[in-house]
Amino acid sequence: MDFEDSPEEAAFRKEVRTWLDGNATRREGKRKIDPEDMENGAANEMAASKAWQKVKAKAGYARITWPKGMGGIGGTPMQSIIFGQEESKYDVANGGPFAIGLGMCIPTLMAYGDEDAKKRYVWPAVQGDEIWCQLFSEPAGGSDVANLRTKAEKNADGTWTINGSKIWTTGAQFSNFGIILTRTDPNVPKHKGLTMFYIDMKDPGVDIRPIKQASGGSGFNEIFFTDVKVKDSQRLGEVGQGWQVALTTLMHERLAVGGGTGGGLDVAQLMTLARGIELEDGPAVKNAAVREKMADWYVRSAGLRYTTMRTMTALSQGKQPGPEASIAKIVVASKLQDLSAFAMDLEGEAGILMGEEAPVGGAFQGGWLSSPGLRIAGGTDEILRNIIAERVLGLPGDIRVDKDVPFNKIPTGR
Amino acid sequence: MDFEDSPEEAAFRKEVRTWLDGNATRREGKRKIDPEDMENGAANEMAASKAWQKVKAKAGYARITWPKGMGGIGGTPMQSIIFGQEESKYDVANGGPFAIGLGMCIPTLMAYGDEDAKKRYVWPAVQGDEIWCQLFSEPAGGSDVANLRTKAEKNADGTWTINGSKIWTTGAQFSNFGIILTRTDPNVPKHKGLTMFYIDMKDPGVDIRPIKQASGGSGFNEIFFTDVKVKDSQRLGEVGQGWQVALTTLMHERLAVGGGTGGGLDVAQLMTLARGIELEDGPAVKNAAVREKMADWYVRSAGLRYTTMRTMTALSQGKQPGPEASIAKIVVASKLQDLSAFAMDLEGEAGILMGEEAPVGGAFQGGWLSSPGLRIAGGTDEILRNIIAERVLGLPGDIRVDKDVPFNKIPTGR
Amino acid sequence: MNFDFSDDQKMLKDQARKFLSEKCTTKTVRTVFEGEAHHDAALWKQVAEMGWTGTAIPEAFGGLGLGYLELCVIAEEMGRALAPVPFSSTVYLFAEALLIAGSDAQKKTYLPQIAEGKLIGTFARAEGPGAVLPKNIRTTLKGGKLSGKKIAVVDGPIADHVVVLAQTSEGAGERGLQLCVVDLKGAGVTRTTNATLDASRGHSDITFDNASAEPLGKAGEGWSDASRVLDRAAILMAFEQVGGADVCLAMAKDYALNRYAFGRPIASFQAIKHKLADMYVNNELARSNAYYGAWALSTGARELPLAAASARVSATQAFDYASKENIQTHGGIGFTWQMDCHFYYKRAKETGLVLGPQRAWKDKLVTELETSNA
Amino acid sequence: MNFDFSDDQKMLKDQARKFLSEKCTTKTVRTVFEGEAHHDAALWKQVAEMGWTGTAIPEAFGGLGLGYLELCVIAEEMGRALAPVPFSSTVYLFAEALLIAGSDAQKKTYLPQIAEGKLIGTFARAEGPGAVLPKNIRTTLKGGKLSGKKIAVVDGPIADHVVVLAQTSEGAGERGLQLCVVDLKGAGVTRTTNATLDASRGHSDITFDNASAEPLGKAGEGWSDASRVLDRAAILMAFEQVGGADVCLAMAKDYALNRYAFGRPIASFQAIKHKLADMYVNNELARSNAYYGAWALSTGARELPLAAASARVSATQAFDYASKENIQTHGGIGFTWQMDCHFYYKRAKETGLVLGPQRAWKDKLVTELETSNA
Repeated sequence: MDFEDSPEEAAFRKEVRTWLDGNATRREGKRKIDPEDMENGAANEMAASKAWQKVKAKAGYARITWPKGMGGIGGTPMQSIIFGQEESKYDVANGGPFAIGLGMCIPTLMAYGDEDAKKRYVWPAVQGDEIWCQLFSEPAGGSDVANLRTKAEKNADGTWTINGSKIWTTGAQFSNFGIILTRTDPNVPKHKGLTMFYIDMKDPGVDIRPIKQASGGSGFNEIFFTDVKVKDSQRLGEVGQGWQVALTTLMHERLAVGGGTGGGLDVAQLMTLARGIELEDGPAVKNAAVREKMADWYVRSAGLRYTTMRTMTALSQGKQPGPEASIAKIVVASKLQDLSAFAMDLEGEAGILMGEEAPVGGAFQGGWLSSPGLRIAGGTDEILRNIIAERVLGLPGDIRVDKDVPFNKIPTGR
Repeated sequence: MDFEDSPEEAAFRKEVRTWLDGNATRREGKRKIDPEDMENGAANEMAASKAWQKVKAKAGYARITWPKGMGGIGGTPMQSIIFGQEESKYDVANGGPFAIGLGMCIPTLMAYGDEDAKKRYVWPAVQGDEIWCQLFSEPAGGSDVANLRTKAEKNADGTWTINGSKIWTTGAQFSNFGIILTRTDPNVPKHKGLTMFYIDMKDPGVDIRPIKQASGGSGFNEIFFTDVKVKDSQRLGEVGQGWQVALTTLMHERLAVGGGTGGGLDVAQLMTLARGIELEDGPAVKNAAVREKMADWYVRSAGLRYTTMRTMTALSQGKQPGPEASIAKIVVASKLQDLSAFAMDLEGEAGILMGEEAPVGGAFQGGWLSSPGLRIAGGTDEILRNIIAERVLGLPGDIRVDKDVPFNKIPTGR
Repeated sequence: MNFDFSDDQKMLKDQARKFLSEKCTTKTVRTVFEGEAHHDAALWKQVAEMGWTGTAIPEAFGGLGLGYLELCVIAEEMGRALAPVPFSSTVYLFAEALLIAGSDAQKKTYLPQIAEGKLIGTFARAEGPGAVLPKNIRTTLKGGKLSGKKIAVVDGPIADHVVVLAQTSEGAGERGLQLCVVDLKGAGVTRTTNATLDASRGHSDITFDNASAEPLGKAGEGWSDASRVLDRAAILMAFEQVGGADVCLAMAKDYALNRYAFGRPIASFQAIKHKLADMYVNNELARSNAYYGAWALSTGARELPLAAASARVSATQAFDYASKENIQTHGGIGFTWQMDCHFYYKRAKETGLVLGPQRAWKDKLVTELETSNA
Repeated sequence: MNFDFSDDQKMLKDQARKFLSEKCTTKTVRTVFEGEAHHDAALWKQVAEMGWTGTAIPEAFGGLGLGYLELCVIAEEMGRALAPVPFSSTVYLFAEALLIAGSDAQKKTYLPQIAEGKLIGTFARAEGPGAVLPKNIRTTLKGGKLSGKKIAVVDGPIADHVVVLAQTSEGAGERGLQLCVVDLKGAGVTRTTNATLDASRGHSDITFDNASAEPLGKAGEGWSDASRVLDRAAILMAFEQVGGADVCLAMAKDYALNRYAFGRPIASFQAIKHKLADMYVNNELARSNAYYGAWALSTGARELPLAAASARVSATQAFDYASKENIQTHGGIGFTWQMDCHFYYKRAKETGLVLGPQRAWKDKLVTELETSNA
């Protein structure tokens, strides 16, 4: 048991460092970017991201596990982790806007698109010229993703017309293309009547509206489609096979979101706060109730950290990663909410203040405001527990009353 | 808003006190009885209970809300609460062994039995000469009470023969009679094939075996029935109507069990312990973590106490009591488990000791050992949450796959 | 035994609910939340016209002299409606401070104006993060002049007067503390509006630089006077919190019954059923603790401090849980700005901190227990 | 990066599981639990014959010299099996005390006997309820004579020798503390067996009345020596706890899949599914913390104290939760004596208290954090 690289890993890390030194500058501490800003596509950061992505693509570091010439070097998952660890020490705009496109959309396109499509779209996406988004969720869907109503109707000339709306789409406003899951047959059971397409997000029939969240930010969009025409060649997979196609895509999503650590707000910041606050019985950091909480949360954070190391070990041994991502989000989201609320309680009357006026620059208020979203996005706490129970522990799924029922006969709410 | 008796209530309380002074002696503190002992029917306590019950029955204080001449005075629920409050201040054996019989069995008999049966059984039960038990639960049943297999088959001569087993029966070993829910038709859906009887517990075909619990005590029994013959006149309600009859009985049960306060082990005892224990930062009672927990548990106990007062107020206004009983057990059972475990943790290495050697005479170890049972008996935490969700909040029941399915076609486990 | 509100009090409650359901919709709340104003002046005017601000003020001082039980039922409705008006600060804090520590003359000066709704008052105690302790009160009162800074004062931006906890002689700790009243429009007073979680209420830091202040109550009694004010306010605020928590449960229940997933209402999934059952249990316990507080407040019982701490802790926990799990029950849509869920999530936190954090009240509660079963 | 046990270590683990599944069924545990004996002597003999007691003891002292990672995998299996043998007391506590503070001669005297399974050892620290603090150690060591009383000593009834934390000069506090070894069969030693929660292990109070004792390590270093022993034992015990917690999850899962209510396995109800999911999450976190502890233990890393506290707290919480919710998942039958669920419920508490309560370890954990990110 050790935390050392294997000889091969060490060699690769060395190679990566050399390359990074030649193509970027190291930095101390965190790169200054506001994620909200990022999502709203602040022009300069976007430009920087695209530029850096291009450099990585040429060198084969954009998608390390992909084949040579496609932005990769046919590397191992461990190698991309190593690259990520090293890259994070340099002052570069690494990849925010490309994660979804390269992580979910392009793999789907590569699996189901025709040769022309791959020729046309993969490379521009890999080197960051074109950005993709994922259009699955709908207002009526939520946890029941397949319960979607956006229609794609086939026209006489073989083209399709899409009408409907999607929601919770990240980065739609600066995306060039998107993969969209549509209902092409409402007369068959829910999962059977779906078909996947890719569309041009700049189509005049696509209306993108940001969604303002309770936290004040607008990381997501709601999108309305009005008579959006797509060629049959933009279909990914067979008609009615959309759900199978979507599963390829979704496989990746939970891992992506699951990574979310709640902005790194954790026991360390709580201790910083506690050191500066006085309570009835002295400094908060010496208060037994505060110490008890710090310990409770620390062992959960540490447990997650070392669980990740177990996963990485599995990866470096060529094994499949486990269900850690689901664990991570369940643990992190509630911890963020509880820890932030606890910290605000320590702050007392000052706990309602936000921003610069607030202790620690309002870090805990920020965490508390965003935590309800983290408990929902990418799978609610309840769905994640179901996933662990069913996929990890092998317990039965919930009783399905909509099974084998034609979609247009499934009961719906008001 | 006040805690005073209404003039009528005050008058009744005075009358009760006078009567009690004339028939019993006041005492300080708790009466010394070990509930385990009680359930095992320690002869002397049993004799005392029967004697006192007889005195109350004659005076109409045995079942205050019942009619005159039947052990009651046609009183209000509030009046029986008042009597109970006053009675508890006297050194009398009040009613343990009769609670189930008079609270559940006899009311069922009075509702469904024939005149001869009422003549024969009600008074002896009221004045404590005969004890009744309730025979519904079965190993296969659990939370799904109606899922019972004990068979009653009709004989040519019109009598019935009962075979099967029941479990979790309180007081069976010293009961004279019991009401038993049986399956008379396995070919119809679960709830439709049941029939209720009352039986003689001294029948040679009735084999009573105590169940030893994880806590060491044996408050319950498992009972096996082998060819127990009963007359058709011992049937309560129509054939196939057993479930409706049982509901009459069960209505009362949860209230009965729900009252359980977990042996009164609460914040007061925790404070006593905390006053005597030293921690890293001084006396435990001054330790912030201990204080935080004491406050958390205190507000739940206080909340329950005042919820009971709201119920009593409703009663004294002639309204129906609410679902407080379910709330009480959910709150009390988990609190007992958590508070006991917390106290044992405070005791440190000494926390594993039991009985006299242990701090506070092992009160917390006792509470911790019995708490898992309290979280299950009379409705598990999960069932009680369902009850609150469905009966109080009006949320839908769980999806029922066994609905309309003949009993003998319902899937069963190994 | 009559542990319930009277029929008259229940009628008053129904009136209040009817009134607020018309005059104070969540649109009203949203307007203040998203706008520049720190309260809804029109609503405030009407609330005063209903006489609510004078509910517990004796008739001798221009109030209705109805009593605290009546004020409790109104508080619950204000809490349900998230009413964006300076009711709690003016009525639970400022008015009670005067009733507790004010001279007859002071009562005559201020209470009638409150009853008429002509005066918005508030209460200022904290000077920074952490526990409010006698030794941390650095705002000084000398010769009728007040200097120092108070933070996050509720309704500070719109208040006319404030009761301030001040130190009359450096280093004297509790012995030197005294309350005083300050006219916020007077010289030497600077207010900076805070950015806070709950924009449906206004808060501000207030700096005093030799501002004129009239003493309220005796020097050396400021700390105990303030505690008594907070005890009373905590009970009334607990009713607001219970009202808010009940709305969250109702919202979650309504949504869960009408939102379908997998062909069934999400209310049919145990994960949701049990969540709502837990909300119900917390809310009922909080309500019962609040009732006991109401009894103690209305009778001036010896148990008042313990009852206040219990009501405060219980109601804060219930509102916190109900408001956050209401969002969770709604899912993504519940976290959008356009839905109302977040107003309750934020108000739960605001009401939970503005009279002092749960932590401090728990400590106080146990102190009361120590003495009561000592 | 190789944060996993080696194939050899995994093979050893499989052997241990196979061996214990044959030699230590729950019937074995039940026999000790219900009988007079405080351990299963036959099993203990076989465990020693497997060489397990000498796993981490250097070959120079008659051990296998395999190392701590090997001991961790065996510990996990002992925990799964609830093995009623004095393994933790002899191997994690007594042997480690000697390795940490013993002279070469002392190691030569005792360690080979442990490796051969000829000696049962234990460790005695607490003298009463509450925190174990230097000033509370009243057992005195003077001129090779020990006097005082230790309570609830694990395996006390069957131990041959004990390492005792004693005070060498009254009132000296930590500066006067020293460890010493006592032969429990010697004069001046009285043992009273305790009635405890977990009858599958023996515990006793031990009174020393001028009993001969040989000093172990230096005077003044007893407290830090004891802490180092406990850190190591906590990590090894964490593996036992994780093993036990995993069995509880497996039992609950198996029962829930095969127990039908309302025509379906209870495992299909979300109340059960989510309960088991939470168990799984806790167990995985505890396992990962234990792995980190194993790394720190095997490398003697600077992070050892923090790693030990984290492993201890995490594993104690996981075992507590899994063992109590396993009973809850079983319902009434799970609370009967005849089922095995209660053995785990009780062992969870025993393991959670015997090396000191969670509370104390949490305090220690935060102290480590304070210094580490000071």
